[in-house]
Amino acid sequence: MAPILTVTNLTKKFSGLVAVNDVSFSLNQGEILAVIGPNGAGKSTLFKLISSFLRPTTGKVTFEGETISGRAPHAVARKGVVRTFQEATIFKALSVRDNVLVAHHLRSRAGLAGFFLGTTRARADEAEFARSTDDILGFLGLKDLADAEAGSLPQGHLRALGIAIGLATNPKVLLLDEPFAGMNHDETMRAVQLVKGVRDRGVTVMLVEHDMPAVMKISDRIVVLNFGQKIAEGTPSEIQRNQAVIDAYLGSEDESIGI
Amino acid sequence: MANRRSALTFLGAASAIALTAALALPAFAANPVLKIGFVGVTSGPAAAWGTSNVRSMETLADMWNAAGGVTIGDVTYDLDIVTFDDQKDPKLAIQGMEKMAQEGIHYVVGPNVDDGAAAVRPVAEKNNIIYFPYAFPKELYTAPASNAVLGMIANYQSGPAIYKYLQDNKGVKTVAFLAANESDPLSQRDGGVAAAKALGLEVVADQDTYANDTTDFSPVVTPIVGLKPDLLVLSGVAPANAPLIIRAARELGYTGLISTETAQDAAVLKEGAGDLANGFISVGGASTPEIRSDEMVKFIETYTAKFGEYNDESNTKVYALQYIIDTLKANPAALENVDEFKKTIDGFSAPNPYLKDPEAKLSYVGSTSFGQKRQLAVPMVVNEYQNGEFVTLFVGQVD
Amino acid sequence: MMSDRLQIIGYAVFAVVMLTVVPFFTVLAGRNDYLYTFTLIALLSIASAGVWITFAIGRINIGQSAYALVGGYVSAILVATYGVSFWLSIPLAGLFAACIAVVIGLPILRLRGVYFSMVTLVSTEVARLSALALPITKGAKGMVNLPMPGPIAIGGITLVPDFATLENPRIAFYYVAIILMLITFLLVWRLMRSRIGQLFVALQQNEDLAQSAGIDIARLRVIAYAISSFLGGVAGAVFSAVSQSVYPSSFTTQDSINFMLNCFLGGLGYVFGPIVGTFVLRFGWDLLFQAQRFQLLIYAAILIGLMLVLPNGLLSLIPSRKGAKR
Amino acid sequence: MEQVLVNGLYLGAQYALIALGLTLIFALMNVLNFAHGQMYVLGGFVTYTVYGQWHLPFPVALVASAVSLALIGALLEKFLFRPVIRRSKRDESTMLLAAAVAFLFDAIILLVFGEKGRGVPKILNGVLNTGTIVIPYDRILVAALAVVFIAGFMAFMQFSKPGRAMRALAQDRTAAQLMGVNVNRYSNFGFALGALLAGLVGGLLVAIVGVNSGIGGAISTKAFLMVMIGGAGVVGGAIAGGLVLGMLEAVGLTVLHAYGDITYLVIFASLMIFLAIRPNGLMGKPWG
Repeated sequence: MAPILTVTNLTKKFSGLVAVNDVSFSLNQGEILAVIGPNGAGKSTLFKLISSFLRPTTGKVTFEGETISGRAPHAVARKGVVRTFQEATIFKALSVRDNVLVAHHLRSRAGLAGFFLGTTRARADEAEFARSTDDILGFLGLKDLADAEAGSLPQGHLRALGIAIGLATNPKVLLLDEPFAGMNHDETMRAVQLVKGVRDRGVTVMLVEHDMPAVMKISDRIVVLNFGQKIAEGTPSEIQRNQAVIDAYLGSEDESIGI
Repeated sequence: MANRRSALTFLGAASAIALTAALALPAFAANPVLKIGFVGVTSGPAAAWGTSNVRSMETLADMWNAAGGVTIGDVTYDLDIVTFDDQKDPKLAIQGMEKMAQEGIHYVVGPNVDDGAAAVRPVAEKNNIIYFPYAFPKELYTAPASNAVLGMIANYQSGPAIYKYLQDNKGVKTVAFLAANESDPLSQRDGGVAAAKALGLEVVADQDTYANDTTDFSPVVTPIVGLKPDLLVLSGVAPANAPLIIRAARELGYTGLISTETAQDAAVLKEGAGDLANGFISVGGASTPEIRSDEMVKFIETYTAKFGEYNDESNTKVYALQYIIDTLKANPAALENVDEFKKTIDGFSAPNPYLKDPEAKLSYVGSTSFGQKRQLAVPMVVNEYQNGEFVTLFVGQVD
Repeated sequence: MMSDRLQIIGYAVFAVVMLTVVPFFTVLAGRNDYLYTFTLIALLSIASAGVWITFAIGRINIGQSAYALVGGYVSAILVATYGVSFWLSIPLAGLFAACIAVVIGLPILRLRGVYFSMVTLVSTEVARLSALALPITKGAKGMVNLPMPGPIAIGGITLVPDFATLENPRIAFYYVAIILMLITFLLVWRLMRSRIGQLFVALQQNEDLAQSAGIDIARLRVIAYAISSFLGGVAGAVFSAVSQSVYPSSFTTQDSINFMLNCFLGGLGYVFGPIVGTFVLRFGWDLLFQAQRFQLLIYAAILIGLMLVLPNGLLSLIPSRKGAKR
Repeated sequence: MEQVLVNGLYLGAQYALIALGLTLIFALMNVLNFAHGQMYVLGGFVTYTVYGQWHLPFPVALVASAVSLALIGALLEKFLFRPVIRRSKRDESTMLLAAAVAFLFDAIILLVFGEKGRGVPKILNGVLNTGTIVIPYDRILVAALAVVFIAGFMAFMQFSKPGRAMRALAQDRTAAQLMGVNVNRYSNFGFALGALLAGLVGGLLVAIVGVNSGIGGAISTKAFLMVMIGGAGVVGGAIAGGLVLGMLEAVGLTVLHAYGDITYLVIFASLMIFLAIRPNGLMGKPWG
């Protein structure tokens, strides 16, 4: 498997504090990679660096051979690297369908003026987006709720809608920010299946997560951060046996690696 | 849905109130009613300007109506003053003038500021309205404009007289100007600077401005006080600001003279600056006890009884309505036809009831400044504030 | 939510009424003053529509007066100094305002909430002070005695007569303002119905999420702000012709606040909110003219009352299915 | 130049006090109180009436201003702002309400107190003149009182129970509620306190600059500027913003006095640039 996205010597400092320190790894086409680590390990910062919501102090992120770090987030998304957000980040006042429809925008071939004038190309775009939206809503089990105001959805569906918004952009790499946080066991298992389904649609997935059992179940490979540095990388079974990882998690009291 | 119902009920009630207010007619009067309009500012920071206009007009109207009305030609009318607050907004000033046209009014006092006066011109000319602005731009009164009549002495008329007097009598050699950063005061300042230079005075500051909403003037006057001019001119100063500027300048150690070319109010000066305002020079109408007639005294008493307190700005503003009515009396045809009014203007002359001097006359002037008679001849009384009262320095005339 | 078809029919009826019935009856009733009131309402609602668009992207714009003032001056300078036709000066004034909006908007649109509001509030003051200080605007003296709009003729056929020759130019200005208003709101409605409107709402809801979905939020924000300012410029240009003058104080902070109030009062969720809000506020002021010195008091009390019973705007009285509406 | 700095400091102290109440209400309720300036004017007229007309001692007048405005603030919050916040779909609605309240106050003030500028007898006579600095004693007293009030307010917010509750509320409304803070009660209390501060500073400044019925809107705008410079919703920011604006005006008016017409243009334009560069002011919390 060829790397689709590569992180090279990535470092981010916040006024002297090093949040991410010289991290390198790569993401292979079609895999599910999880980034884990104790609280404050720098997972969120790394996540924002890759999606370009933050600019690295040094180092770079390349996607399909092209440097994407330092570019505007929307430009990175257009390249095919799309992130989701923690918790219920959706367009609350729009209907579920419109949430997904609007996220199709980067795929449009007609310009803004075209949409205003309603040109043939814009109408073709709209028709295609509508089809794609139906497809995505069906895939995520949101079809029946398509006309509901998004803000009124229950928690589980909100998470699915967040992923639907991500999928609408037709990403090559989907970055999921704690997709299982706050879910009970059953919900998590359903979500795990969902993420696997996303991968089966040909989308490479990278996720940042706390829920160890879910991570072990879902990931092809795992990268472990501690104090901003990468301390391990490997398959779930390798990570479970890695002494450095065990020490790191034992050192922090609030979490267990679940072995 | 109870919510929507209560909303509808509220809307209904509100419109009912508005309608009642709109339809409420003025009390029945024995005589036919002659409406005279006012469009100007009676709210906001400049409210004092328009309010003194409105109150002067209402006081005069009350006095005359109580005495049986005013007789123009063969008919005796009761006066009704119709007022519109333009909030110092030219857009509303036009709306106000349209309202006046709608009410069939041909004579309107106001607006109080330059932009409003310029904006209402098209409406006034289309609807045959003669209006009496308290704004100084010469374009308003110079041909081809013909429907505006300046209601007071312009600063470019009083300024030179005051500066000349101070130059001759108080040895003034250097002058500094201070103006609010707004159209009217800035224009007046530029006129004042030109006048001072023409007299050979040295202008040491002609660029100092302040925001009109300034409350504390120490930082504003500090640089000027440092220049130690003989005379500090407050161009177009709002009555509420004058005492604050005077106080700030005096407390910072300024010892020269301070003057302005607009009308001020002694009570405001007294409260705002106290003794520090002594020696402050301004322009009034028929103000000081030395020159005012019994009629004027009666006017002040009626005004005070009606509104609780007099405003010295009304010394000038009392004239507009007097002129309108007296000119109409001189030519009743002008009631419906303002061209008749314009014809009457040129030769008009009537006794001035507000001055003791039996020779004092009301007449239209402005030939020198505007090339046509488009200004009320108001006595140019230059005052000095002393311990809560204005004392006459000298009385001038405008032609 | 009313269907598109219903809305179009409703708007067409409104347009016909405004173009025929209203002028007919005001002239018949001899209420010439209302013609000006309606003209003013139409112009102010155009400017308010601009403010409404910035609301649609989640920005509270208290700076529309700056652009109205710019538009007024651009039109006045073009017409009076360079002899350009007034009709051509309207779009030019709008475009000039839009260009300034792009330059200013790029940095300040990064601000959110009250910070953006305050910067826009300050920009009104900057525009006023610039008009006072610049030589081309004639400073404090303002630009007065502007000519009336000239004729439009194509191939010898006079489409629009010279306003100076008209017996009653008020009715002519009424038509100019009303037609511009009708066009403006039709376009804004179309804009909000299109994908662009959906994108605007997405921006208003969550800029980060929109960005992560590949939407170029900086560009969209500037576009929205430029359209908004264009409308402000147009309104200002026409007003300078109506009053035949423009002063640094022709549009002030108070107007900026009023534009915002118009939008609020009509309802931020409704494209036609600004028309309704402007109409109620301005016409209310007009009716209260009889109340004389209690005018402001009654006006403010009614405004507060409306806020209490209808915090989501007057148009929220119209029943709507579900929450989604625009 | 010393004189200019003294002017700036003095102006800054009174501005800071004006900005405090505004920022408090903003921090607690996310309401940009357009009526802040009108509250200031009301406070001024109360002191004018009590001290200037009834000739009671100045401190009594100040207390009267503070208490009456606190009462007005509490009533406004309970009967106007709270219901509207509860029922409105968008936060901005409170802005309209505040603007309408500002209109209402303007109307009432004009009807009750008239259109004239008002002043009161000096509270202290005499001028301190050191040769380089000239400053009247009453200004020194007012500036000192302003500093005392600011310090008192900060101590109150820091050490008292209501102060701590309000700070928690400003930090995070939901979290504060979970921690058992009575949100309604302290919103009400905070609004009243904000109004009290406006009234207090209005009353205080009557002694120096008098009061004028139409000045409210301008005061509000100025207070907004200070709050923006310092950073919205932060007490320290309001104080810093007040001082900065005071200094800017004092220094700007002197340095640019030869170009008078553009002084404020320069101040405002630099403000826009500053905010574009530092979107949250000197120390504000980020929005949203």
